[in-house]
Amino acid sequence: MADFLLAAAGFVLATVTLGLVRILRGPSEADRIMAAQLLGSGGIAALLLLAEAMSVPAAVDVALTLALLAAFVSVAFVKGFARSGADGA
Amino acid sequence: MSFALDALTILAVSTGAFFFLAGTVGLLRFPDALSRLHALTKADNLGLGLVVLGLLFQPEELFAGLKLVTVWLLTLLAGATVTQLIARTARPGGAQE
Amino acid sequence: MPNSATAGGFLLILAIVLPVTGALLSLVLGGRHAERVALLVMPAGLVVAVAIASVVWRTHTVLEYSVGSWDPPLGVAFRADGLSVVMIVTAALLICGIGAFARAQFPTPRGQETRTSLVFWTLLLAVWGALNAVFIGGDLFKLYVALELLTFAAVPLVSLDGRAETLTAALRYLLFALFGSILYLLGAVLFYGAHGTLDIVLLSHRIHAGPVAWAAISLMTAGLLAKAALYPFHLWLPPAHAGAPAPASAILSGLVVKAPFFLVVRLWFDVMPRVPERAAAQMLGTLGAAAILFGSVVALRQARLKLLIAYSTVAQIGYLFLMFPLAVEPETGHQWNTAAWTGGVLQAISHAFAKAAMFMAAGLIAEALGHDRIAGLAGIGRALPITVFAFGLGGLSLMGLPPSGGFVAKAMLLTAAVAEGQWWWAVVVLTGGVLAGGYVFLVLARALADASEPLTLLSPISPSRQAVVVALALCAVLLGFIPLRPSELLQIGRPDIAIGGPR
Amino acid sequence: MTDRPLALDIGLAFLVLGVAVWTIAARDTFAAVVGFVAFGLLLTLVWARLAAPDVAPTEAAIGSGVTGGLLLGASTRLHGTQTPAPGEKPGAILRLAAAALCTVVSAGLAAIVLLLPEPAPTLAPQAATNISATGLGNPVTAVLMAYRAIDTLLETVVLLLALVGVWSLAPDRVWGGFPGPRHHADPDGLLPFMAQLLVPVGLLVGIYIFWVGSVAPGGEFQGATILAAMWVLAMMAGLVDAPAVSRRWLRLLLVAGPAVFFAIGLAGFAMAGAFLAYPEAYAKLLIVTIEVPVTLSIATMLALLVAGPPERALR
Amino acid sequence: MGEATLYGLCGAALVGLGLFGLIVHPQPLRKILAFNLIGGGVFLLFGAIARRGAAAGFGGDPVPQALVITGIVVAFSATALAVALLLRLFQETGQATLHLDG
Repeated sequence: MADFLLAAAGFVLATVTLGLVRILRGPSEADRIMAAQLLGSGGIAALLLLAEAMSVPAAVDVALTLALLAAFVSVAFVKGFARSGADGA
Repeated sequence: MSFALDALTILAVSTGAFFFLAGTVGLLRFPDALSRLHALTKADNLGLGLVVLGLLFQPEELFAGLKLVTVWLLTLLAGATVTQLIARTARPGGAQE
Repeated sequence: MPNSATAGGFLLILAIVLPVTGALLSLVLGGRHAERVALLVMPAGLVVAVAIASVVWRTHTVLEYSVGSWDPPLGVAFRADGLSVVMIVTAALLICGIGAFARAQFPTPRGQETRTSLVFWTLLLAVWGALNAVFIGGDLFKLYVALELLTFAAVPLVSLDGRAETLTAALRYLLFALFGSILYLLGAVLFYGAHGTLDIVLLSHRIHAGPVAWAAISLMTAGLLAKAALYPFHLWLPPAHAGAPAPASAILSGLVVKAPFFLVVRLWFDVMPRVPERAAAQMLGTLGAAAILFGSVVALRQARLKLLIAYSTVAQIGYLFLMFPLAVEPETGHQWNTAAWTGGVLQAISHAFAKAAMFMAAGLIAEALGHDRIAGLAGIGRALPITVFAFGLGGLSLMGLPPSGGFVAKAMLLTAAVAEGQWWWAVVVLTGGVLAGGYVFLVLARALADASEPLTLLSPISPSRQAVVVALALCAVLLGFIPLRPSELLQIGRPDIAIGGPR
Repeated sequence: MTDRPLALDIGLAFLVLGVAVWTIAARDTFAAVVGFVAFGLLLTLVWARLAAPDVAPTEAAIGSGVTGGLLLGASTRLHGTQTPAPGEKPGAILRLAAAALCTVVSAGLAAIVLLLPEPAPTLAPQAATNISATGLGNPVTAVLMAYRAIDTLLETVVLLLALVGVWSLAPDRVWGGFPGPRHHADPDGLLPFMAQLLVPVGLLVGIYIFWVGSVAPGGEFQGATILAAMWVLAMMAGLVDAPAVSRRWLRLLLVAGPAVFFAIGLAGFAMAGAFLAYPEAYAKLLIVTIEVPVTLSIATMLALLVAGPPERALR
Repeated sequence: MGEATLYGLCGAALVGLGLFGLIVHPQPLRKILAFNLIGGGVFLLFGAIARRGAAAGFGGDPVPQALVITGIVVAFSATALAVALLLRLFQETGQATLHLDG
């Protein structure tokens, strides 16, 4: 079971990192933040799988932290973005 | 019993992983920002949700299971709101100009 | 642990706790109280510094204290040897002097808190606590935290006036300092990986020459050199030190740059005393020599007084690093010459007093004239004779003329150079002295010239502030009366492999 | 504990490096910052793989989360200034020289990693044998709060000084005023709605992570960061305004942590014969007594560091 | 080669990468980013060293792990101060460059 979970973690991680190509390509800032967000939820999924596979229950707490902070970062992005638009006016 | 649970876990986690794959492909292949956003939301919500579901089939304490669900709900809430906000800024005539 | 160690340990803790809690209190009380707290802490801190010195001097041993009774390697130890004691007392005296000088510059109008005075008084105390933490730290990671404490206390002092130039200077300073600390941390990490401890004494027993030790010490040294602004890492220093308000410049140039130098000394003489280091010592000396020549020549070409003094700091830092090749015995590579050791440390403290006095004198001159262009100094010698006198006294130390601490320091470096047959360092010392004479004379000649039209001062300069400046300059002069031989106090805590002991 | 790294580890290491290259090489600063956020996220996973469950949430919360949010904000504010002037751009020779130097540094460090002694020196046994004297169950917390408590104490002061430094950048006319711009609640109510849901949950999680730190991974820094992030989130959603920096309660809150830490440390002289020593019977109680105000102070410092210097005057 | 060594090598590479960015990027914000990458590399090296020191039932040496936590917090305060300085400079001059003559 542990092997399967590890493999699944690796698969999810590899997939969402592919999405990072979107960061490279853009074209808009929103695309970049979307890719980062996908990486965020993929990372959380991978972490949960790792926690179970490695029997480190504390990793679930890490995932909790990550989920909260991911929300924070995204909001910071959106607010900052809106403001930079307002400043330019 | 444990075999059946393991099978359920494998099924759910695999499906979740597939949704992540689908989301990524969508993010890379879809032509415009809004449809990409759509793909992303699917992957986010369903992919992580299925992974959490799969893990719930493994023997967990009640509290640990609660934490798993909380992680999912948090991501769901944050994801949904942020997607909305992004959708608004990504729209032509949004804050982008 | 014997009882005396506990009493002495209490003093060591107090040397950090007193200024840091003072800074916290200043921040909470705010307003007029920030200054009052600082003025209360200063004499108390001076007493603590002197008490530590007297304990070390009386017992003739290193004062050592394990925090929380956890001995290294698990815990963190504080240690005060002769070198620490000298630096602690110097810092205490200078902080008190600078504080007394700064009262008029950072007043707080009744009932209202001003940004500059709150920040200045809080950070003055914080700098003090950080310096003491550096001087008595016995653990490489604790020293990293202390260095960062020092950086964050020092950087805002640069941009206190909020002008664009000083903001740029502060940002540059911060980036250099961060670069320096991360390299330092990297070296410490490697030491831990190889030897499983960060404690300086334990490390010195376990260390042996090898790639890990060399990599670690090179990284740490490079990082510290960036923080100490040794040539070619000097780029950030002149705008930062010249742009800060005068009392802040005095702190930065007099004390703050000495902390990374102090740590380089700790690394090479305390962590690695058993490892031959000849090539490295020559390298540090060469950079020092380059700094002396480069800094002095550029100082000569400055049009503004504060920039001239700042470039002179670049040069004077160079002298500090001459102590490395001279303190290392060239034949075996790991014994050392106590005359050079004393000379180097004496250079650090006499420069601290002299440079603080000169920056504050320059501050008074700029306040009186409204500018600090050297070309426009004519007549100031007549208007502010005491200030210009103090500037000249400080200059003596930079040039290395008697009577001054700078003279004794440079004389001992010369003695060591000649005794060891490394005459080229002697040439550098002498050339640097002549160049320093050049730029000090340049300023004094202008200042003492008669003004073509009667000079009107923008604001009257209070005699008490001038008195503080003279007092600090006199400290530098008084250091010139200590006997011209290796200091016994500075030998406390040195390994007994030293040669050329008190003659 | 396997002897060979799993494919997962190798893949993860390459991902970390790839994202790092991207962060350096991206032409657009904003894209580089997004890369950095991804970098922090991947590092979090690495920490989990390195059996450092206390470091992982710290990296997630501070290294990636709050730092990422701060840099994202800065890069959007600096939008348009991020193309270097022609004279500023380093020439090809400098770039080559830099690349050569950095390759040497990396290669040297890599060689040292391979040369590290076997068996590795460690303080784990010592940390384990002494942990009973601290009453704690988590060795990392024992290091932070007992063996090397002086580091933690000074570190809270470092944070505080950084905050004083940030505040010192305020223009004189707004001194004592409010940090950052005033965010108004979104008319569509989307962000405030989310914040109203997220913040209470986040506060609970923060307190939980802090509380669990004495027995299991977690602790005051991780908990404090979550609390701080929730506070900033509430500020950004317009639910609350940032406090004016001249407020006495705010100043008290900021120094409460280090002050209690110092006070109990000094009391150690009387109670246990040394600074920051705890009598064994009360060790855990005293450590928790320190941790609670320290967590609150750190949360306040972090939130205000993100909020920036005062920008609006007190009326 | 265990995972500790693998991630140690990864940390070594990160330090070089960050150093490169610090040298070649003229924009302060990019320098700050590069500084954080170096920091990440150094911490990772320390983490690898901690992992190697696994003993006494702990998955890693707790001392370096605790020091990494301290280091991350210090690096954040440095970043916050640098960003605040940079933004203030931008506000004052409309530019974000380290050149004095701007």
